[in-house]
Amino acid sequence: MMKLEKGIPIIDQHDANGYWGGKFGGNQIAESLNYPIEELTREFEKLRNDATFIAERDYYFKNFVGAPTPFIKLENLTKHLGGAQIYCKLVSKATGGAHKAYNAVVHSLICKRLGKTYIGGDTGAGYAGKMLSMAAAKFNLKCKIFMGAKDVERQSINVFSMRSYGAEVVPVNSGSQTLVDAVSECMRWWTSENEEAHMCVGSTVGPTIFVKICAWSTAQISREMKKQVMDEFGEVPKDMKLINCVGGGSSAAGFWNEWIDYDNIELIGVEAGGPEGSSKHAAPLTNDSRIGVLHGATQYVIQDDQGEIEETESISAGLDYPGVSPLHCFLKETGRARYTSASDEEALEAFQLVSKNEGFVSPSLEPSHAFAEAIKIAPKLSKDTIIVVDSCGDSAKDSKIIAERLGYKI
Amino acid sequence: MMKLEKGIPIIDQHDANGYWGGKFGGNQIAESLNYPIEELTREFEKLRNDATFIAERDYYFKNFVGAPTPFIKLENLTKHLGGAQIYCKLVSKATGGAHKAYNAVVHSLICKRLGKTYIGGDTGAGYAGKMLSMAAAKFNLKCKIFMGAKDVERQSINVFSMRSYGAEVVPVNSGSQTLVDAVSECMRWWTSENEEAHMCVGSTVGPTIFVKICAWSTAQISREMKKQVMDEFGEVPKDMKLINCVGGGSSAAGFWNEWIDYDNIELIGVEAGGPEGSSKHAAPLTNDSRIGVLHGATQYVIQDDQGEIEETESISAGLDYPGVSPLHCFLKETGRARYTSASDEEALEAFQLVSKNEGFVSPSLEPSHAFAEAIKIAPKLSKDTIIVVDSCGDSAKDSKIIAERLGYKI
Amino acid sequence: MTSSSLIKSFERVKEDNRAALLTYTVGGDPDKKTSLNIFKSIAESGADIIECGLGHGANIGDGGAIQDSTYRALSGGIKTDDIFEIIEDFKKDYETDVIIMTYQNKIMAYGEEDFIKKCTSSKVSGIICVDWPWPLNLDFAKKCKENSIVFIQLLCPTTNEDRLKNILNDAHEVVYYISMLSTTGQKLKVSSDEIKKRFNLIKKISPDKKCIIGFGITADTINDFKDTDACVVGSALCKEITRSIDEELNPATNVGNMVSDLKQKLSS
Amino acid sequence: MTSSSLIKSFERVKEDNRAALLTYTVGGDPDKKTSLNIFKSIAESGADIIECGLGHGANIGDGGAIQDSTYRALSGGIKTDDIFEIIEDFKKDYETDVIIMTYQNKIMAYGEEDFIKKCTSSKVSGIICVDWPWPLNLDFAKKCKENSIVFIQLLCPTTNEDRLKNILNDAHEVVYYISMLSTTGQKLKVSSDEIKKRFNLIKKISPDKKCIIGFGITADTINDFKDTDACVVGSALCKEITRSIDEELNPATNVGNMVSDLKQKLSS
Ligand SMILES: Cc1ncc(COP(=O)(O)O)c(C=O)c1O
Repeated sequence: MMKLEKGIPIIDQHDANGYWGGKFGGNQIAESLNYPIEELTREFEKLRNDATFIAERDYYFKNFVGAPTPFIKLENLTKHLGGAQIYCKLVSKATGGAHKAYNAVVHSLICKRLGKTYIGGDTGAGYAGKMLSMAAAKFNLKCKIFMGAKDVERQSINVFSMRSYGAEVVPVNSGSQTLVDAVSECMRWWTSENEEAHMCVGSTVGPTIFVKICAWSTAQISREMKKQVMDEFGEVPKDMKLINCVGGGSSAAGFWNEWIDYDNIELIGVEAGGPEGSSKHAAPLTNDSRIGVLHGATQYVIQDDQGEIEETESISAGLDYPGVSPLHCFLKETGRARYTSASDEEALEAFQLVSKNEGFVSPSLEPSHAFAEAIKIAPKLSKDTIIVVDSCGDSAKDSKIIAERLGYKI
Repeated sequence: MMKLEKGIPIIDQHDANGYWGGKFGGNQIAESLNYPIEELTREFEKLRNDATFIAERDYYFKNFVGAPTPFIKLENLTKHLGGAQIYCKLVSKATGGAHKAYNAVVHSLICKRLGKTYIGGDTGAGYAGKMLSMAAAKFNLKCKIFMGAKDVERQSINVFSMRSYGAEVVPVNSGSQTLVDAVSECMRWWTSENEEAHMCVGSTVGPTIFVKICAWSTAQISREMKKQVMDEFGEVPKDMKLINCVGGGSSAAGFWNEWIDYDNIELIGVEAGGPEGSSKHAAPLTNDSRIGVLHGATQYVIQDDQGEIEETESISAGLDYPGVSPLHCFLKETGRARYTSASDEEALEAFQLVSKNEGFVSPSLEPSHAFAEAIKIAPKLSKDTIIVVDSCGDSAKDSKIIAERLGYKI
Repeated sequence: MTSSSLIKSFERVKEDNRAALLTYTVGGDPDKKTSLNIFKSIAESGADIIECGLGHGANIGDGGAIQDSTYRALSGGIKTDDIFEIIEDFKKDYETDVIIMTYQNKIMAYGEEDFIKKCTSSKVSGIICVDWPWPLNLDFAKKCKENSIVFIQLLCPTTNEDRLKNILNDAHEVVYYISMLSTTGQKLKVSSDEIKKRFNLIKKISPDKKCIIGFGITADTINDFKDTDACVVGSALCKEITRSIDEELNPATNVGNMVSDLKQKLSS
Repeated sequence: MTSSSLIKSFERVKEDNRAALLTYTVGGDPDKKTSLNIFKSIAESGADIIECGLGHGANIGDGGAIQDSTYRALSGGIKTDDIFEIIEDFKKDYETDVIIMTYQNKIMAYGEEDFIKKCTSSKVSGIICVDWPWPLNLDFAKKCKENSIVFIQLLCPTTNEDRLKNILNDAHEVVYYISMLSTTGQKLKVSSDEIKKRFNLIKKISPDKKCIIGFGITADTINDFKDTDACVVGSALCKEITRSIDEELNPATNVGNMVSDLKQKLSS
C-alpha cells in the first residue's frame, strides 16, 4: 500500500519522474513539451522559495482575489439537519466567484517571470477561464481560453466575462465538447506556442508541474481556514470532516492541504454521480475506474477497454471530467481520503436546501455535490462533529441550468 | 440657499416633519401607513443607539456581507488615461454583488426586532431584491419581492437568485414596468400588510425613515473606506474626488457619508443619461427636473406638467428611476455635491475599458456610469488628484444585455 | 357656497334617516364624454355624492381595478383641466355634490392656489388627497376652507386615539374613515361590526362631523352600513366600467344600474 | 525478423540515393475495408514505409485533419484489434513496412506485453508513441527490442543537446525528428534549411541511426528533404481521405495518386 509522508507537502511527495506513490502523475507528454515543462519546473522551484514572489502573490491574493474568504457556521442548516455542526468555507466569495482565482493569479505571475506575454488555459465551468482572463487583463497578458462547445453554451455567463476581459474564447468542437476536449486542445495549442506562450492548467491535472502549481496555489484556502478554525474553536476540533467536490480536484487539494497530517480529520471528496439512472458518471475514484494516461499524467480515468475516454455526464460542468488529479488518486490509495459521489438530483436538492436556509450561501452546482454529502451524513452524526463544506463556487453562472431544472421562469 | 451642518450625520439634518432643507423628503403617505412608519421610526432610533444591535449588525456585515470590501488602485486604467490616480472601492465584492446587502441586512434585523416574520421589498436591477431574499432566508423571514415586469426580463439572473432563496417574486405589470412601478406596488402591499409585515425600501427613497435606515446602512461603505484611505495615503488626500452612480442614491449616500464634512473632497454623482439621442433620461438632478412627490417624499422627479411620472430609459435597470433621494436633492441644493450624467453608450464603453484593463474589476452597468465620468475627467487632472470610483455592482447580472449590445455571442 | 352645499346634502340624507351613498370613479375614464355620461347616470341613479378620481399613475393607494381606470384615463390623454371641465359640465345640469379625490403631486403640478380656484369655479365641493396626511396638509386645508371647499381628512384603523382626536380637531365638517389597512378594491378583511365600532368612536369624539366610510364596500356588505353617515363604493364601479368596455356595452347605463341597486340596498 | 526488415527498407532506399517516403494515415479510417485498400494503394504508389495511426480520442498531439480521421475511425467502432487485423491482412500481400503510431493509453489499455505480441504476429515493424517520452519509455522500448520491434524515439527543435545525446544513445536504429513545435498538420513554420541543420546535427551525433523527419511536410516542400533519410506526409493524406469521402470519390485511388506525386517530387 502506498504511504503518505508526514511533514512534507503532498505536492512534493512524488518521485524523480513525477509520480506520486510511484504510479500517479508523471509527464507523459510529447517531446515538444519537454523543454517548456522543464523550464517551468525550474522556474517554479525558484519562485516558491523567492520571498519577493511570495509577497507579490500574497498581495494579489489579498487585494484582488479577496483572501481570506469567510468561514461561517450554517446555523439554519445545522438546525434543520439536527446532527453535526455544519460550517462552510465561503470560497465562492473569492473574486470572480470560485477558487480558480488563486491558480490563475499564480500562473499569471509566473508567466510574467518567464518573460512571456501570452497565456492560454482550459476551462470547464468557465471559472478557470474567467479567472485567468481576469488576471491576464490585470497583468497585461494576451489570453486565450479553450472551452468545450457544450460548456460555452451552458456556462454562457462566464463566457461573457472572459470576452469582456479581452480574452479570446475558443469553443472546442471535438469529442464530447466538454472539459476533457478543452484541455486536450489547450495542450495542443501549447505544443505549438510554448516558445512565446505560457499555459495554465485549470485544475490539479496535467503533467506533474501543473498539478503542483495548482495545488500550491489553492493551498491558500486551507492556510486561511486553519487560522479561522483556530479563531472559532481555539483548537483543532477532535472530530472534523472536510467535504469538497472533486472534478479535477484543485479545490479539494487546496481545502485539505494543511490538514493532511491531522489523522483525526476526515477528508471526503465528492465526485459527480451524473443523472440518476445514467451510468455516465464523472466519478473515476468512486467507481474504481481503470488507471490510464490522460492529459499527460497517469490517473484513474473513465475509459473503455480500448483506452478511449468515455463520455461522462454531469449537471455541473466543472465536475464533468473523466479523469482526476494524481493527488487524489494518491490520497485514495493511501486511504487518507474517502471518495463518494452525489447525483445531479441530489446536488440540485442540496442547492435548494442550502440557498433557502442560508441565503448568503448560494453554491454553484459543483459544491452543491459536496453539500449533498454533508446533508446525507450530518443527521446521523453527533453535535460534537464539525463538518466543513467548501462552497467553492457561486451559483450565478448556473442560473440558466438550475432555473430550467427547477421550473423557475427566468 | 440651503445649508449643511457639520458634525451632524446628514441623515439627521431633517426637520420635525422629515424634510431636509425644509423641502425634500417627508412622509406624504396614506393615513394607513402613519402608524407603521411611526413605529419604525421609534424602533430605529432605539436600535441605532443599542450596542447589542450594532454588534449584531457588524457581525453580519463582516461575516455575511463580507465587509470590508477591497479598496484598490487601478494601475492600468490610471496609466491608460494618463492623469489623475484612479482608485476603486470594490463594493461589488459584498455578498451578492452589490451594496444593497447592507440595507437588506439591517432591514431584516429590524424586522426581527419588530417581532415580524414577513418582509417585502422592491427591486429594480434585482440586487435589492436578491440581497433582501438572501437575508430573509438567513433570518427565517418570509419574503416577497416586487419587480417591474421589464426588469424581471432584463435582470433574470437576479430573479433566479431570489427564487432560489425562497422569495416570492411578483412581476409588476403596471406603468413602465420598471422600478418606479415596483416601488408603488410594494408600498401598496405594505399598506395592506403592515400589521404583520415589514417593508424594506431598496434605496434612499420613500418616506423619511426609509431614507434614513438605508443611508445609515450603506454608510458602512465610507466607514470602511476611510480606514483604507488612511492606510493607503497616511492622511486624507488634499485633492480627492469620489464618483458614484445615482439612481435612488443609496450607494452614493453610503460612499460619501463620512466625507461630507471634508470640503476639499469633491462628491460627484452620475445619473443615467439614457441612450444617446433619446430624451428619456433617468437624470432628475442633472436635468433640473421639477420638484414633486413620489413614493411618499418630495424630490426632483422626471414628470410632465400634469405631475405624471415620465417614462425614463436606461440600459441600467438600477438607475432607471424617475425620482432621486431627498438626500441628493439636499446635497445638490447646498452645492456640496455635483451631479452629471453618462449615456448608455458611455457606460458601455467604460465597462469595456475597465474590464479589459483591470480584470478583477467588472462593474455592472450602474457603476459603469460612474467610471464613464472618471474616464472623462481623469486625463485632464493632475497626478496628485485621487479619483475614487465606487464600483458598487458586479456585471454578472448584466451579461445578457452587455453581450447583446457588444455583439458577443453567448 | 359649495361647502355648505356638501353639508346640506348630508343633512338631507340624515333627514331621510339613511346613510349617504358615495360613488368613486375615475374622472375621464374612459374618455371625457363617457365619463360625463357616467356621472350623470350615477346622479340619476340616486347617488348622493360623487367622488371623482383625479388619477395619478405613480399612486401608492389604488388597487388593481382603480389602477386600470386611471391607466385608461391617463393613456387617453386626460389632463387635470379635463377633469375640471367634466365636473363643470356636470354641475351645469346636476345638483349632486362632487368631491375630487387625488394625490398630492397632481395638486403640486397644477399649483395649489390654481387648483383651489379651479375647484371653486367648477363647483367642486370637497377634496380628498390620499397621500397628504395630517398635519402636513393643514396649510392647504386652510386655503380650501377659505375658499369654502371641504378638505376631507383621512382616518384609519391604526390611527391612535391621540392622533384621531387631533385630526378631528383640525378637520372640516366631513372626514373619511378608511375601513381597513389595504389599498382600494380589496376584500373587506375586518367585520362590519368592527368598522362601525370605530365609526362610533369617531362620532363620539366629534358628533358634528360627517364621517364617510370607505374601502372594501360592495353590494354584499353595504346594507351593514345603513345606520352610518355615508359609505363609498368604488372598485366595484370601476370594474363595471372595465367590463362594459370589454364587452362593448354602455358603461353609463351599467354603472347607473349598479348604483340604483346599491342605493336600494343601502336604504332597505 | 521485422526489425531487420525496417532497416533493410532504409538501406534499400539509401542505395537508391534518395530519401524514404513515409505516409501517415489513421488505421480504420473510414472503415476496415477501405483502410486496407488505402494501405494497398499507398504501397502500390511507391511509399517506402507506412505509418498506421492507432488513434486516440483524447490525444494531445494531433492537428485538425488527423483528429477528423481519428474521429471517423473511432466512431465507426474501430478497435485496436481491428488495426492489427488490417495490418496483418495488408502484410499478407505486401512487403512494405508498417509502423504503428499511437498514444500511451492505447498500449496500456491493451496491455504492454499483449500489444508487443500482437505487433509481432501482425508483422508491425516499429512503434512510435507520441506521449511516452524518453526516459519513461525505456522499459517498454527494451521489450520492443527483445521482440525485434523498433521503438522509435522522438526528438524536437527544443530537445537540448544533452538530452539529444542521451536519447540517441538509448535509441534503436530509427528515430523521428519533429520538425517544429506544433501539432500535426500545421504549416511549416521553420525553414527547410533550419530543419536540415538539426537533422545534420542528429546525424553527426549518431551517423548510424536513420532519422525520419515529420510534421508540416507537404507536396510543396517535400523536395527540400530529398537528401535526408526519410520524411513523412500525414495531414495532407488525411485531408485527401476526408475530401474523397465528402465528394463521394474513392479515397484509396485519390490517396494513391497523391502518394505517387509525393514520391516523384521526393525523387526528382
Ligand atoms: C466552482 C467549481 N468547483 C469545482 C470545480 C471543479 O474543479 P476542481 O475539482 O479542480 O476543484 C470547478 C471547475 O470548474 C468549479 O468551477
